[in-house]
Amino acid sequence: MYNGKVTVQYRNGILDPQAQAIHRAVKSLGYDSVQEVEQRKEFFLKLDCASKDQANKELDEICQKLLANPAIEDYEYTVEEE
Amino acid sequence: MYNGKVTVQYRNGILDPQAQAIHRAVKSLGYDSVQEVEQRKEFFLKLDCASKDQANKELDEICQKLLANPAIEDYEYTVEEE
Amino acid sequence: MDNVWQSVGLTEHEYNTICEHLGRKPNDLELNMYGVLWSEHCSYKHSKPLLKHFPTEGDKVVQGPGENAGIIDIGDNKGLAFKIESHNHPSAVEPFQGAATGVGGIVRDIFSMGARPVAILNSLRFGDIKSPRTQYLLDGVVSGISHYGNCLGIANVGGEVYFDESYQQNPLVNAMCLGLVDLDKIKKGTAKGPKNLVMLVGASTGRDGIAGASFASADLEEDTESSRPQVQVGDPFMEKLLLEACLELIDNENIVGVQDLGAAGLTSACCEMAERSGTGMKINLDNVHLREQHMNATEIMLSESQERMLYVVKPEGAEEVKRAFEKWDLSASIIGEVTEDGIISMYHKGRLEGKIPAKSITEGVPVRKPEAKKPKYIEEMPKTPASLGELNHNSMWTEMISHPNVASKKWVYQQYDQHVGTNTVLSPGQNAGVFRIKETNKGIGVTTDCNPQYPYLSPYNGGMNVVLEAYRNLTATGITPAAVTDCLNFPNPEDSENYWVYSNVVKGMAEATKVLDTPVVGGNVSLYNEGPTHKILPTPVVGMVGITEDVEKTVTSAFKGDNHLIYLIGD
Amino acid sequence: MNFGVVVFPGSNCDKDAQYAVESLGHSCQLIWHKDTDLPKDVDCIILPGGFSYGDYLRSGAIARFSPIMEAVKKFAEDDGIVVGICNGFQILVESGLLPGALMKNKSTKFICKEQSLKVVNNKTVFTNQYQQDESISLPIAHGDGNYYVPESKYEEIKKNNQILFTYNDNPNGSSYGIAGVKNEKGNVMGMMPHPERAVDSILGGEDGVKIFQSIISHHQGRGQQNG
Ligand SMILES: Nc1ncnc2c1ncn2[C@@H]1O[C@H](COP(=O)(O)OP(=O)(O)O)[C@@H](O)[C@H]1O
Repeated sequence: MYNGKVTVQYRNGILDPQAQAIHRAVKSLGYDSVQEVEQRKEFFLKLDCASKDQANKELDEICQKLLANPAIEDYEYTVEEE
Repeated sequence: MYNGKVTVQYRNGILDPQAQAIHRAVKSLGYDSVQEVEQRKEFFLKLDCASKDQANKELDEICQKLLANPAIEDYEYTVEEE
Repeated sequence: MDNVWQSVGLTEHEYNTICEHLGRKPNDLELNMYGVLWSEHCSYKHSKPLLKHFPTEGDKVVQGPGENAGIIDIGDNKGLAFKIESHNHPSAVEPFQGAATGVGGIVRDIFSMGARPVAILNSLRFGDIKSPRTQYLLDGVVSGISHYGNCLGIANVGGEVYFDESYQQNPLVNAMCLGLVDLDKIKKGTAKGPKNLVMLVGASTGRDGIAGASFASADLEEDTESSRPQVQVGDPFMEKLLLEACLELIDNENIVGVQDLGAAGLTSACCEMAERSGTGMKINLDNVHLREQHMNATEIMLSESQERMLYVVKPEGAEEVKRAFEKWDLSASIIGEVTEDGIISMYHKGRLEGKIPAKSITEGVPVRKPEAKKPKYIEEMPKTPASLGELNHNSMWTEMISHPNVASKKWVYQQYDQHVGTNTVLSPGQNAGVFRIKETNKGIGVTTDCNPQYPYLSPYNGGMNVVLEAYRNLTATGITPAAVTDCLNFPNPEDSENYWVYSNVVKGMAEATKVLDTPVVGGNVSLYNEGPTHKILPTPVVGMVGITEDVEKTVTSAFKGDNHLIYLIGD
Repeated sequence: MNFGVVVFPGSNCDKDAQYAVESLGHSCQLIWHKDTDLPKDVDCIILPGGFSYGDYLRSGAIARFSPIMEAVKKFAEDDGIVVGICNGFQILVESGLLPGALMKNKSTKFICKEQSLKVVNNKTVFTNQYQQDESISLPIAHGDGNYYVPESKYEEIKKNNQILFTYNDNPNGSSYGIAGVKNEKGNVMGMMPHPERAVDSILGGEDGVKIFQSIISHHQGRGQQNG
């Protein structure tokens, strides 16, 4: 069994409306110290693959096809044997 | 300046319909090897605080008040000096 | 907790009654089932005698109180199913999910009757608008309603938002849903015919909301983190699939009965269905599709996981029904069968875990009739109004129209899809919501109303007034009022002053609905709405529906042009 | 003319789209997302509004893998007319049939209101019944309607006249106020506003009718050319 971890975040230069809204909310709560807010998504997948290479390959495909939208997002992933 | 990193995830046993939907989608794409899907959010905040303690304190408050929903989510955070 | 009965929120007398019914002491599973079913939320033990005052019959009434929703006949073989329900305590703990699952619950009530949901409304009460807690609750509640209702694709056609200190610790979230059904296709929550199969459909069962009904039947305490049920997370997508699948099965003759799973989950669905038909059920809990491992019988029977329905199906049609759900990617598990013995027996891992007569659980509850005492504040109220002194009309005017209770609520309803379904003729912002019925000229009008000041100041007259206001809202748009559903939100009824107010408000509402010939065909009771220091004003929300034969003739409230005359009508 | 509306799990404007084209006198069939072939005789496919797959992960991200989408892509390659409304637009950008991406509204809130729009290009399959630069009003109802294109792409779609509608006062933060676009070839279009909700005066407006009439008129013209 392999544990895959994927992180997906907006590409540089794309304004993330949700992160901006959080930043505004943090400020309105009085935390003026906060200069920047970013967020990203993490996915954890358990893969029952024959080899680590296979798990890497499948995970990369899943990221490309589904988990990230290449028009606006970048992704990274790691695979570890359980 | 301090870099705060927060991770927020659903508590154990709480239904995560989104993770379920992603899991089903992955399967329907033919990736039968995938046994489990979980997701969580990460936030990155830059805090302009006088001390690390102060940054820790503010970040903890922000997590409780805003970033995490204590009724259904757990959070963790770390603070590093930049 | 010193006594077993207290641990599940019952009195010693109630516990003894249970022992009599069973002829023995209940085991843990049974006691917990009684605890939720005999909670106020499920049993109406404080309210039954009062609800008898309401008129429930009329020419148009097809289904009165007692089923998942009331139904009136609107002509052309069509019925209008509608009901209002509260989700107050869950929304106080987790506003987004609490409000969202409130919408989910009321919508299931409607489509479980075989009706296609076409409109929703919501009636909301919060404390001081300036307090951060109110803003947090308000934002969460509105987002939750928006999230769930929009995803289902049911148009929001109206509602209310009202602010008053008394709701500071205990906000109110009431949701109403209306649906259309062919009169010959109404489904009911019955479990007729021994050997018929019991099928659980929809979401898997987790440990969500265990004991939620008891939680709704106690005062909100300051910090009840540990005693709080696990918050239920709603999945509107799952509900949408369930809705479509259920309506696709409307003509299937193998379906005997349908019931949604709400408060007290499988426990109340099994008992109510069996009780209505004088039957029992043999349930095998091993067949319930679970989300979490190692759940015991009590947890499975009490879980309030959302987006689930219970079907009773003829054995020969079971496969076909299952396939219909599978088309929509829904799980359907056969979890038992109907029996003749009138007993709900539950098996888990090959063991008989509990046995309860279906009747005792819904009918056996001893009615509570607390003492009623006229409140001191009413006794002490001055008989003549205080003098207002010199009035500055300009500032009075500005103050009034900028008061949060009077100002536009567009910032709320703009977050709700008001037009999906392409039927909405009058959308939020008008006196009442109106939607057309395609293929006819007819329209349905609906409003929810309650200005709690009136029932507070004069319970009987105020109760009448709430009904009258709803009536005026409908007539002002050109709709003929037809029937009512109500949500009685009150504080703890065991307090004799509260109970006096509660009973007088209900009597006033009953009188008004009788005189106006708008029978009450369904509703919901939510008592114990108070926090450590604040209790809510009496808030009997009225949801009134009506009909117009020509929807083109409905009118909006805006001034339409220069030189038009303005009339003031009435006393 | 024959329309087909795809029903995804979670679609909720499918019947509205059907009702709209039928009320204009044309036939329309609903197409189940698990089908692999389109009905033989359809002339225009509509991907309707709603919350396909609950909008989980990203709006449209899961629906684009529905079995029927292969056939829809093929239909588009063969010059078939494809319209995505709201969630349908999101599905089209996720499947790469249209440029750009749709993100959460700038306010992060769902917005339902009447919205004033400008017809930026009236020489298309979808807009030929409008006047150039005409101001029209259509309902919007979306949480993820914030259209994103990077500047370089914007220059490209602008040069190709692919922008069909822009918002008169940008309600959701969309790049360059874009409310609707078509593909380069001109047979696939997506828009966030709901024309199918604006075909009946009793519901408040009829400005959506011309979109359907444009498609119909184009189709009839094409029929005449062919034969
Ligand atoms: N929570 C809400 N959801 C939907 N519509 C609402 C809501 N609150 C208020 N509205 C709408 O705003 C309008 C004004 O509400 P309200 O001030 O309660 O009116 P009135 O007291 O005249 O009935 C009504 O059309 C009502 O339907």
